[in-house]
Amino acid sequence: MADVVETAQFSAWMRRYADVIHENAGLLTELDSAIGDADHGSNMDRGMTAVVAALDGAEFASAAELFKKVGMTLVSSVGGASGPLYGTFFLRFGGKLGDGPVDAATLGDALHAGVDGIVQRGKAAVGDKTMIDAWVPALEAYDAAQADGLDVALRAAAEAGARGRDAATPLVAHKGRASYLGERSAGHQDPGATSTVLLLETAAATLG
Amino acid sequence: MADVVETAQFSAWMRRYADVIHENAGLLTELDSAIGDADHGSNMDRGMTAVVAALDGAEFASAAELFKKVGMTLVSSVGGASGPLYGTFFLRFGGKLGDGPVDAATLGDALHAGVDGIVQRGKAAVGDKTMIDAWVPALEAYDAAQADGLDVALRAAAEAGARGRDAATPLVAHKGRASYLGERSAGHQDPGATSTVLLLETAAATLG
Amino acid sequence: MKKLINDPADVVSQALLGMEVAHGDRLRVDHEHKVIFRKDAPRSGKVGVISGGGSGHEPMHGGYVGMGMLDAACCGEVFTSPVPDQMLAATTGVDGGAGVLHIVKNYTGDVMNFEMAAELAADGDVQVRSVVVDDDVAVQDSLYTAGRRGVGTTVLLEKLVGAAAESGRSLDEVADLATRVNSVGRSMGLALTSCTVPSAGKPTFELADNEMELGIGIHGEPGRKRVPMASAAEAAQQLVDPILTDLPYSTGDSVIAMVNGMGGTPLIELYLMYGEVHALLEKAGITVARCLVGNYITSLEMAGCSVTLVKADDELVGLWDAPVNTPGLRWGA
Amino acid sequence: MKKLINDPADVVSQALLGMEVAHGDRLRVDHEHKVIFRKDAPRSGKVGVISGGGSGHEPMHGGYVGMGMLDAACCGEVFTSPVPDQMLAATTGVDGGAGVLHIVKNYTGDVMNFEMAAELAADGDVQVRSVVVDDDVAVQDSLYTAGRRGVGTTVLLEKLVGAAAESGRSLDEVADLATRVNSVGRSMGLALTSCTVPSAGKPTFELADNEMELGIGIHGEPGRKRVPMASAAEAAQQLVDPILTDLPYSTGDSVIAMVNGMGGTPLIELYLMYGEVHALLEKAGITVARCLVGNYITSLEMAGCSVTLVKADDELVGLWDAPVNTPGLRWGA
Ligand SMILES: Nc1ncnc2c1ncn2[C@@H]1O[C@H](COP(=O)(O)OP(=O)(O)O)[C@@H](O)[C@H]1O
Ligand SMILES: Nc1ncnc2c1ncn2[C@@H]1O[C@H](COP(=O)(O)OP(=O)(O)O)[C@@H](O)[C@H]1O
Ligand SMILES: [Mg+2]
Ligand SMILES: [Mg+2]
Ligand SMILES: [Mg+2]
Ligand SMILES: [Mg+2]
Repeated sequence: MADVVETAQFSAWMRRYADVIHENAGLLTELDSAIGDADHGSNMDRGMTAVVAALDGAEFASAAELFKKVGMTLVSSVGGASGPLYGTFFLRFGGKLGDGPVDAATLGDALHAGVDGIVQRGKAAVGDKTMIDAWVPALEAYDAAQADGLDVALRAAAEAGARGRDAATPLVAHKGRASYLGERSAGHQDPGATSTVLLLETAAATLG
Repeated sequence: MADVVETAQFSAWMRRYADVIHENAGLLTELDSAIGDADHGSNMDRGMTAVVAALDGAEFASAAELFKKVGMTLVSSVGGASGPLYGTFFLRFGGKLGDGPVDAATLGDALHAGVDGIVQRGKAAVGDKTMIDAWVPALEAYDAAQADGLDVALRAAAEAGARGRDAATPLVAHKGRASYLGERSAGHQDPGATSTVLLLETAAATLG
Repeated sequence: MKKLINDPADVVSQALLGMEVAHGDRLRVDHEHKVIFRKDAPRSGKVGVISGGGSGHEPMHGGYVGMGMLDAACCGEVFTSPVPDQMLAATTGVDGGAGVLHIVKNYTGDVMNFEMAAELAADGDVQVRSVVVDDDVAVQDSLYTAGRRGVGTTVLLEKLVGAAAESGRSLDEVADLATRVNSVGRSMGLALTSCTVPSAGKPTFELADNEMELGIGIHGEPGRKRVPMASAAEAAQQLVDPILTDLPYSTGDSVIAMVNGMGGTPLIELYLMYGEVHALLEKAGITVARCLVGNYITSLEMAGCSVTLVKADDELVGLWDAPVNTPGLRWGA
Repeated sequence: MKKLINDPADVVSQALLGMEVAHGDRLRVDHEHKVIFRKDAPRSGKVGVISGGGSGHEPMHGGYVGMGMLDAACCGEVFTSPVPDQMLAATTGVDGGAGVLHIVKNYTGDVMNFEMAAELAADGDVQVRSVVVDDDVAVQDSLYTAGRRGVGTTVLLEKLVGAAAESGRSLDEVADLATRVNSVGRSMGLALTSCTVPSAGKPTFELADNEMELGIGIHGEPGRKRVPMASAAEAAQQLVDPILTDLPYSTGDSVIAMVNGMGGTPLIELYLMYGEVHALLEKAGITVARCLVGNYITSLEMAGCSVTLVKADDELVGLWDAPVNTPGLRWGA
C-alpha cells in the first residue's frame, strides 16, 4: 500500500478504466436504452479509446498535465451529457493535483474539485438520479476514511458509490434524459452512475 | 335440372359469387402475397361488393344487360389486372347471351367469348400460370359435356378448372406479377386461377 | 398491423383529404374519381401530362402534380392500378386542346386499365399518347413475359417530360421525349424488410435478419432472389452493376442519378448509399450531372432502396433544371 | 440489425461523404469536424446561423444548410450531441463579422456542449447568442427538471430565423426572433415502433402490436406513457389536445403546422394524419397559414409522427415564404 500516487499510476488508471469501459459498453448502453437513448456505452468507449490513444507515446511532466489531456480529450470526443461532465471532472481534478506525487489529502481535494465541476455544469443534486448519486456518497466515504490511507479511502469510496448508484435505482429522475420518462424512470439503474462506480473501482484497484 | 338459365339465376350466381369471394378474400390475398402484391382478395371483394350494390334494386331486361352492368362495374371498381380481365370477360360473355333464356350451347358460346376477351386483353396462354390455366381446360370440359346438359357441363368445367389451376402451381409464371419472381413463382398456386375456379363452382351451383 | 389509419378500406380516400387541405393552394382533388389535379388545369394549348397507379408509392404520383411536372395523377387502391374511369376523368380534366400524354408503368393491370381509358378518351376526341415505363433491370424482357417493371425512372421521366410540356412542346414531341427517357433509364432495387398492405393486414413476406431481397419492384413483393444481408458497399455494387451491364456505358457518360428509399429506410442510410453509388460511378468513368437522394417512389414502409440512372445529355439536364413546383419535387419556383 | 451501412462506427462520417457528393454544388463538408457548411460561408456582414445535434434526425440539421436557413450544422454521433470543437469550427467558419446564432435543442448534453463552445468562441472574439428550443409539451417544465425537450419547432425556427438572417437583420434581432418563435412553438409526438441505434445493434425498446408510445422525443426513447394503439383520428387528438391546452389559443389564431414523420411511417399515413389534424384545428377555430407534411425531424427508422404548431403572425408567414434553398427544404429558389 503506497502513500502517494505517481503519475504512471494515474496513467495506468486511465488505461484500466478504458478496458473496463470497453468490456461494459454493452451493459451501459443497455441501461441507457431503458431510460435514455442507448448511447452511454458507445459514448464512454469512444472517449476512453481516444484517451488511450492520446496517452500512447505521450510524456506528461505531471499528473495535472496528464488529466488536462484526459479532460480535453473526453470533451472533444464524447459529446452528449457525459462528455462535458466527465471532461470537466478530469480538468478540475487534474487542476488540483499539483506538480509532485499525490497523497490521500490532495487526491481527496482533487476529487471534490472534479465533482464540484460536474455539479456546476449539470446542476444535479443527490436524488436526481444521475452520476451525482454515486459521486456524493463516494466523496463522503473517501473523506471519512482518508486518515486510513489512500487505499482504504478509495475502496470505501467505490463501495459507497455503488450503494449510492443502487439507492438511485428506485428513484424518479429529475435530470438528464431519464427525466423525460417521469415515473417510468423509477426502477432502472442510472447508466452514468454505473460508469462512475466503474471509475471509482478502477481507481481503487490502480491507485491504492 | 333445368335446360335453360333465367336472368334471375344469373343474378343469383353473381350474388353467390360475391359471398364466396368475400369468404375467400383472405385466402386470395394470401396467395397473392406469395407471388404478387397481396391485393387479389381485396380487389375481387371490392369489385363483387360493387356488383351486388349495382344489382340491388335494379331491373334488367335481359341477361345481356345484367352482365353489361356486371362487367362495367368490375372495370370501374377493381383496377389492377383482374379488373379489366374479369370486366372484359363479363362484357363479352353477356354480349353472346342474347335476349331470351339461355341454353347450354349459348352458355358455352358465351363462356368462349368471355375467355377470348381475357386472352385478347392479357395475351396469356395456357402454361403462363394465370387464370387462363383454369379457364381453358374448363372450356374444353364444358364443350365435351355440353350434350349432357347445362348442369353436367358446368360441373365438368369447374372440376377441369380446378385441375388446371393445380397443374399451374408447379409452373414458372410468364405473365402477371408472378412472372417477376422468375423461378421463385414455381410451387405457388395462382390467385387469379383460384378466383376463376370459385366462379365456375358457383356457376355450377347456381345455374345448373 | 400498426398504421396511422382509421380503416384499411379508407386509407387512400382519407389521405387525399389530407393532400387537399395541405396543398389546396396548388392542387385540386376530385374525390369521386380519386384524381389529384393541378389547380390551374386544364391549361389551354399545353399538352396535358398525367400518370397514376396504385397508391402506397408516395410521393409518387400525387406528390408530383404541379407546375413543370404532372397535370393530374390517378390514385388507385394501395398497390392496385386505378380504373379506366379515373384515367378518363384525369385525361378530359387536363386536356387543353393540345392532347394528353399518359405515363404508364409496365404492369399488366396498369397497362390494361390505361389502354381502356385511352380508347374511351379517343372516342371523346382527346388526342392521347402513352409511354410505358419499363426500366427494371431485375426482370428479363422478352416477348413471352410481362416484360420489365416500371420503377424509379418514372419519377425522373415525369420531371423531364413535365418540363417539356410546360415549355410548350407538342404532344408528339413530348411523347417521343418520354420514349427516349425510358430508353436510357434503368433501375434496380433491394429490400431489407417487407411491408404491410393495409387491407391484407400482415407483411407480404417474411425475411430473416441476415437476408435481403434483391431485384424487388415497388409493390412490396419479394424480389428476384433472396441473398445474404450485405454491407452498403456490397449492396451498392449489387444495384449498380446490373444497370451498367444492361445499358452500355462509356467513359465520360453523364447521368441523372437517384438513390431512392423504399419508405422505411432513414435518410442517413440513403446518403451513405449515395456515397457508395457515386464512388462506383466515378470508378466507371461516369459523371453524375444531377442527383436525387430520398424517398421518391416507395413501397409503403418497406426498408430498402433502389438506384436509378438516366443517361443524360445537355437537353435532359436543361429540362431537369427547369422550374418545378410540386409537393414532392420543387426548385426554381 | 438491418441497415444499409458498412460499420456502425462509421455511419455518420460515411453519410457525410454522400452528402458532400450529392450536394457539392451548394454545400461544403469539413470532415475532420463533421460540419456541413453552406458553400459560400462565411458571408460578410450576415449573421451566421448554426445548429447541430446528434445524427439520426435527418434531414435535420445538415439538410437545412443553405441559402435562407442554416450556415452550418454540426453532426454528432447518432443521438449524441456534438462536441464543442465542432460548434467552434462551425462558429468561426460562418462568422462574417455580424456574429453567430447558436440554435440549441434543450438536452443536457447539447446545452452543455454548445455552452462550452460559446465560451471558446467568445474568447476568439466572435459574438455569439444562443437560443434553446424547448417545445415538447409531453414534458413538464420546472426548475427542478431538465425542462422540455427541443423537438419539431426546431425545424420551423431554423427556417424563420434563417430567413431573418438572410434579410440582413442584426444578431440581436435574429436571436430575439428565435426566442419569440420558440415561445409560440409547441410539439407532441408518438411512436408505433422503436428504432435501432447502429452502435447498440438492437431496438431501444420493444412495443406490442396493440400499443404505442405517447409523448416521445426524437432519440428513439420510450415516451411518457404506453397507451393502446389508436386510430388516426384518436391519435391526432392525443397529439393536438395537449398542444392547444398548453399554449392558449383563441378563435382566429393562425399557425404554421407540421405533421412530421419519425422516419419509418409512409407519407400516405402522414397525409391522412394531416387531414385529421387540420380538421381538429378547424374545429378549434384555428387557421393553418402554412404547413409541412413529411419527414423533417426523425428518429432513424422509427414509425410514428409528431405535430408541431407555431402560432404565426404576418411577419412569421412572410419569413416562412422567403426563398430557401437547402436539400431538405426548398422554395422560391
Ligand atoms: N445534469 C446532469 N448532471 C449529472 N449527470 C448527468 C446530468 N444529466 C445526465 N447525466 C448523466 O449522464 C448519463 C447519460 O450520459 P450519456 O448517455 O452519455 O449522454 P446523453 O444523455 O446525452 O445521451 C446519465 O445516466 C446521467 O448519469
Ligand atoms: N396477362 C394476364 N392474363 C390473364 N390473367 C392474368 C394476366 N396477368 C395477371 N393475370 C391474373 O391476375 C391475377 C392477379 O390479379 P390481381 O392481384 O387482382 O391484380 P394485380 O396483379 O394487378 O395486383 C393473377 O393471379 C393472374 O391469374
Ligand atoms: Mg445517452
Ligand atoms: Mg395482386
Ligand atoms: Mg395489385
Ligand atoms: Mg445521447
